[in-house]
Amino acid sequence: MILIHCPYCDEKRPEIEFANAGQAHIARPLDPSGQSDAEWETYLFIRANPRGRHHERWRHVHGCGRFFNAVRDTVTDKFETTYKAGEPRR
Amino acid sequence: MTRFSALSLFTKAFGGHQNWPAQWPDAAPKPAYDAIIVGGGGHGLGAAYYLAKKYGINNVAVLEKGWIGGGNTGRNTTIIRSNYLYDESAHLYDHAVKLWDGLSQELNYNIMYSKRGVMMLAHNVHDVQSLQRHINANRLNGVDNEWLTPEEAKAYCPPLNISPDARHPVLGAALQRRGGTARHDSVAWGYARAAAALGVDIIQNCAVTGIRRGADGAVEGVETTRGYIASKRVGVSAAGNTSVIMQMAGLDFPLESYPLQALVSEPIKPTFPCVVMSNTVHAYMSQSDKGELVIGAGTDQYVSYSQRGALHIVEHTLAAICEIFPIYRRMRMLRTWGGIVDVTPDRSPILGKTPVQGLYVNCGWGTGGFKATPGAGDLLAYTMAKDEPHRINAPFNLDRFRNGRLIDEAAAAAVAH
Amino acid sequence: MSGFRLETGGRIDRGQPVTFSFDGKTYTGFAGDSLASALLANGVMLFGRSFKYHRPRGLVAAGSEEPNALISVDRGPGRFTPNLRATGVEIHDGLKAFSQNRWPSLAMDFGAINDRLGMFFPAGFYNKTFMWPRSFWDRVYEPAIRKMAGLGDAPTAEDPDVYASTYAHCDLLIIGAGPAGIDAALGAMDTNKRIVLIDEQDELGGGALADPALWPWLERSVKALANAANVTILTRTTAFGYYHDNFIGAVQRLTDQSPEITDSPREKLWRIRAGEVVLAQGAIERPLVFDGNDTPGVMLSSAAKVYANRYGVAVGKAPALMASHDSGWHDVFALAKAGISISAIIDVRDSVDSALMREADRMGIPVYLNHAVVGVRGRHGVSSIDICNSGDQRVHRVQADALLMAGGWTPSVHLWSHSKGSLKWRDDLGAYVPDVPNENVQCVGACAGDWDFGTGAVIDMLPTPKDQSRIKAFVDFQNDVTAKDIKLAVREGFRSIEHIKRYTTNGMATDQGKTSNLNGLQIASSALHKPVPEIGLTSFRPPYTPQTFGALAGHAKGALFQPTRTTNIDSWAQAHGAVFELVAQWRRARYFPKSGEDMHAAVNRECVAVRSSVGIFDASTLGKIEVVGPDAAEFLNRMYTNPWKALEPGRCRYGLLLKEDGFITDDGVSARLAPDRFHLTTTTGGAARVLNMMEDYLQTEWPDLDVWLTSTTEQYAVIALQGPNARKVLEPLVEGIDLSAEAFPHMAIREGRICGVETRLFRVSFTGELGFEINVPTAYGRAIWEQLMAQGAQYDITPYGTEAMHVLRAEKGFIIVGQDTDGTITPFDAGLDWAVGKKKPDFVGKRSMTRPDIVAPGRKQLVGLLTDDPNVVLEEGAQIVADPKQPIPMTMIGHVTSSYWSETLGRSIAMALVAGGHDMTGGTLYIPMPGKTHTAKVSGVVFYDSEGARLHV
Amino acid sequence: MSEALIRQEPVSETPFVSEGIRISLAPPMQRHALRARNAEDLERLLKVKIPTKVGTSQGGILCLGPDEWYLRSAMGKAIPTGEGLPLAVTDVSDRSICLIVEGQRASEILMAGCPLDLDQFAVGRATRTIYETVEIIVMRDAEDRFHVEVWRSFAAWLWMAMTTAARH
Repeated sequence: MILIHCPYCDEKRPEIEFANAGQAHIARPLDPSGQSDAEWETYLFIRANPRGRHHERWRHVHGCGRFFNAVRDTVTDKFETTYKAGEPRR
Repeated sequence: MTRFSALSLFTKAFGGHQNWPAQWPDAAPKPAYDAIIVGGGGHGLGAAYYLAKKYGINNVAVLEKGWIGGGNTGRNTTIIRSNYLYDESAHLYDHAVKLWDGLSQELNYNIMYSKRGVMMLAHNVHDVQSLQRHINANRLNGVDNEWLTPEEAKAYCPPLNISPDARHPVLGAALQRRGGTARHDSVAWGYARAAAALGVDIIQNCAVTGIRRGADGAVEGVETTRGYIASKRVGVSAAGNTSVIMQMAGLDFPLESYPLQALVSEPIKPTFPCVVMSNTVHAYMSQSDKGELVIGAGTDQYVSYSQRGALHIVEHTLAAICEIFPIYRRMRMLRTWGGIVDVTPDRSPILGKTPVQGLYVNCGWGTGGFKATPGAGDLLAYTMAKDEPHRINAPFNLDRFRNGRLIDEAAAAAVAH
Repeated sequence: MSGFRLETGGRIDRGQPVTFSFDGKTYTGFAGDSLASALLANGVMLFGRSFKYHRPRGLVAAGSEEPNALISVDRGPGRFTPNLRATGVEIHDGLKAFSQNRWPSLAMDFGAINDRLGMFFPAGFYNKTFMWPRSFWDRVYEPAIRKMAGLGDAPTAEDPDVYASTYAHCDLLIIGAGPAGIDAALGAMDTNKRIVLIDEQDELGGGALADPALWPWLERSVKALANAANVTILTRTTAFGYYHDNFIGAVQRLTDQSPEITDSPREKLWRIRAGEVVLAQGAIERPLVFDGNDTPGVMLSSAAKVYANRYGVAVGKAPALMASHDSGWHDVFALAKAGISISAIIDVRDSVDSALMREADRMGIPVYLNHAVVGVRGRHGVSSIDICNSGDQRVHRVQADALLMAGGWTPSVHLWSHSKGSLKWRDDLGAYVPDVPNENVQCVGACAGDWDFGTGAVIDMLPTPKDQSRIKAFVDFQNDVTAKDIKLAVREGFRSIEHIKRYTTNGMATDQGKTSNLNGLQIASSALHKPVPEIGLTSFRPPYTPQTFGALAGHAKGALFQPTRTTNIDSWAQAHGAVFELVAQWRRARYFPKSGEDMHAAVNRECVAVRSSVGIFDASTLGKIEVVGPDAAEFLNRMYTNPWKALEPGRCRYGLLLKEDGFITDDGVSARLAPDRFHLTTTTGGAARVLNMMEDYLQTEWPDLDVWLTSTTEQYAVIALQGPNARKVLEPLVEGIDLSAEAFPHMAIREGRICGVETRLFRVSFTGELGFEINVPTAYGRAIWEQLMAQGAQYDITPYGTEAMHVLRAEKGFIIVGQDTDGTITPFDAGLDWAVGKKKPDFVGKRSMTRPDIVAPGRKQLVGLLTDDPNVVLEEGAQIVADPKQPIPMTMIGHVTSSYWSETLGRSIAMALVAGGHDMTGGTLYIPMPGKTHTAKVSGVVFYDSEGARLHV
Repeated sequence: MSEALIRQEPVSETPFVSEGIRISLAPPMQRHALRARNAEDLERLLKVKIPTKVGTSQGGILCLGPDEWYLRSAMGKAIPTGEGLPLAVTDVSDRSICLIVEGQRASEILMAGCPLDLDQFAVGRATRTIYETVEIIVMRDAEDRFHVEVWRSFAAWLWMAMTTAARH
């Protein structure tokens, strides 16, 4: 059970308080109807799935309830950093 | 290839088993092949075998970054079944089940396919409806699957707890008698040996580091840790690592890779006659021929290539097993391990062509790839040989994520009201 | 020729005899004995039969690395435990232990025929045969293989014991309480750190327990630690797994050592988060590989020392030592001091430290350097050994009744490796030792390769003049893997150590290769002509030793397995004979049978009551979300398919929620309480998912909106009162709300009081009748329900369950998300076009509905089905075809989603998803079932009161 | 009339008492979920000081998240709804019950299923967390007393889980 630093609670908390919410920084297009099928597919389904440095979202669902972003190495499972939603990609 | 039989075992015994040849030669890469398979798991080795056996392409290399069968082939719970709901899935998995039958003889390698039956439990009214729908669809698709009452389920699998007071009582079960298990390592080794005998090079410790494409965009070959290897046909069958390989060709894929754990108990005398799965309780179990109870756990929730799962997943899995089979509470967990499963948005595989000419893919099998091994191998081989998908794998294309024609078995099991 | 109890010595309590049995025969030992030491003291050498060849086997070790001495313990009904190590079982009065994997008895085992035929069963033999005739695999070969395999018997009855679990936190966790671990604890004791010290044995000390010279130190140290407030000591506790971020799983054994059966937990799972971890797990001695090394009486020299010094048991009257390492010499010197006569020291090396030679000489022990054991005489025990001079190849016989092996040491790096710390190979030790840590952890003492046992030679197997293909020199004792199996694997092309492991099963037994992995590696290294580090190392994975399922499940047993959520009214339903069903985590009343009624009769009665008078239904499980803030309507407008901005306060609207992929995920009726306040409802199973989805959009995509979401599912008990008499029942109980049709129309909400309690009263209907849903604070749910029952008695008010609810809504063509939709259905497919705001530029899922396949013809669409035979109720999940005469596999064009007997209509009704179904009205479809194909006509989905006249009254 | 109606609670109103531990149902109280971007908006509405450090409590108000508070108050105290303001006040009085866990073994019993290090959880701290699979809010009321808020339908399970742990 990994420990995750919640940037809102500002402490490390156990994984079972959190829900992973998939890749980070995939913004919903402002005008979905203007998207081609391929663009929409990319938004919906295409994922980086990197081996290594990964931007992902977590929700501290059984804590402060906030969604936030993280950079984690998917080979070591170690977090590089976590930061609040809306902050620029790190 | 030395033919395996009781007789050969007998005669070689008198020579102290000194003159058994290598089951497959440890090949070094040649400069070029007619086809390359990236990934030496059961699927990839099977594809190489069928390319050589059925489609006449023998100048084939299988490139494996580690040791063959070392990925999900050697890390799964070996369940085989084909009682899927949608026609597309039922046809795909039943194609595999038909190939499983007789595979030992075809490969001259006992892969120990054991048709002991796979039973899926219903714990609530919604489960009953869902399994009935499966059974009805399977019947009209010619796939065996039958409904058992709780008492019939218990008769088929005596350790099952069918007390109505259980937290998740058993309301019935769907049984596919042709379902069962096979010996996972033997599948990889059997395909490797048979493929090698047909001229396929099995190249281990050879990681692909790049995909070279020509001016027209088509594949020309692959860069590896053992040098450049040319081929105009490259099939990628790399399970959890598919995204990484595809990015070498500039393709982003609708995949995410998660850790999946499994575990076995200490071996005991025969006690558990079939395979039992429960989606509601999240557990599945069988007993290996060695006597170990083989138990599948769930995936962890985050993308990871660490092959390392969390303790709480194991806790939940064993709590579930002990609820369904309370006689095993004193059994002991001997070994746990983790695999990396690649999961698509609709949890069905992608098997076919890619936007890059000459590049083919077989991925996205999630937690269920082992059962498809011969079928996936055959269909990848067909697709590579003909440069077009077989009608069975045609629906499992990449386009479905754009046009919306998803094949979502899990969604069909859906939510409760 | 066998072990015996020494006159003095050991840590056992000779004043406390203990009586126990093994295979039905009664023995006596002392408190403090393990089952292994007690049996050994009684002269028992034969402990079990091996896995494959059923060879007789005795003790190899004294600790948890023991590969051979696996036994079963029976503590009464449901308390049978197979595969325990005799070395780890503490004896107590009445202990009943049994040997395993033998028939009819341990001494005479028919399975031993496998040993005679062993030449036909090399590694991987099963891949090469049992293929003909083909049908024999399932019926003959496999059952036979399965019966031969396995070890102990399976338990057959439910375990009555309970298990406990807990989390724990500490600053310093020390795993292993030998001298190194104890020193680490003593060193940190005076800090303010919270320290946990755990050890798998029943007392602290580890290796010191076999070294009487250290006992005074040990006693002082243990006392000091026990008195330190900041130190928690856990004995009989195995740290079995090292997980991410210094999270360690450990299991503490609590009751098995006690003769009494109590209801206290048998074992306890500790889930420990540590700031820093010190691993002091010691090292395990390696056996030597030679012909006959599995004969009972051949064991590790360190184990013989443990038996002598800790338990006061001699492993033989005249044991000999076969060494490649100095440590064995020290061990037999200790045995000699304990009064055991050593028959010989044989060492494969041609020279050793002169101090060792002098000491052997002083003790009068014959020494054979540059010699190796090449044969062991005796089947169920050692009678003599043959040794061979490696120089002149001369063999001669040495009399000995036990043979001790000293093959060097393997640091226990298991947990270190679980934590993903790296390892480095040390040629001088012939072993891997910890290198770079991956967590805040350090290894100390022998598990770091730091020991004072002396030095040794690193060898793969002992030299022998015999034909190596003809001898049985075991590497993995339990799995019967011999050196030649490993060589065969290499010959057959298995070159990776992982392949060799899997092909031979070396290291895959219940001891997890603690004594076999390194020998296997050395042999593979020789066979492949490659240094060990180039072959690699199989990965270590939890658990360190096998752990009980029950312990890992912890408290999660029976009712504690998973919560069953119940409503405030559930106790009333229970008291009134309801039959329940489980929906998501909830328990819901399915129907309320009167005496003699089956489900069918009860549901018919309940339905008729609702249509003709009034019924009452517990709808509390519906999810509820309060959406509050100036942008509440804007937010809902973006989430749901329908328009929300124009909804007047006091009015309700049916909401349809899609996922971004365009498929229906949830629905529910929601009410606007105020311009900035909505009361949403969701499906029972969808409550948490919908809230999470809404939070996701709100926090991530639209953080600028001033709106907040609060789950109110459990704030309100919800009672649905449905039927033509609903208003009459309600009216006398309600204050402050005008219930008249004009003042309170269908799809409206009013706030007021019922029986004096605040209520949010919805006028809504999931039945098609005049209906109300009464929301009251949950604690009053049952009380209000009872008031309504009393008030409704004059109308014969009828409680109904989920089954009648399903029928009633189906008669009206209302869908149930998850039953009539399945995650692949769009609003258009479901015939809910009217619920999609055509003018809205965007909402969640809108864009996906224009994807090519979604607009293509032939999608499955929701229709009604009326069977030609009105008495036939189709099976839910039945498949539909256009042409019943086609061969299998048939082309299926749809399936039945909902199907019921409608007592109201006097016939069956069904809903179905059918390809192109919206254009098929009036057409005939076929439903092939076993034995009969049913026919049905396609209809609309509304079967009853299609004008809605009954609603608006 | 509501005085005449019986409130039905999901757990026993008789405390569980064992060595070093007492677990009891707190009397009914009002609970409100408070949400706002700015704590000042709530302070203006409620006329009380609002704690702003996540995980702390003050005057019966728990700061559960950066924009989320949990107000516990005596029955009958009027709480304004803040209609029209950029904030949200939602009555959740009956959503939860509160178990009072007190005694020397209080943190030990809670940590049987809660993965937080409650020995290091200062008096006055409060947070949402989890007990095995069930969400709870835990507040340290005193050195040896915790308040545990749990949704009603999970309360019976939590009661059983904690009393079982206490018996062990």
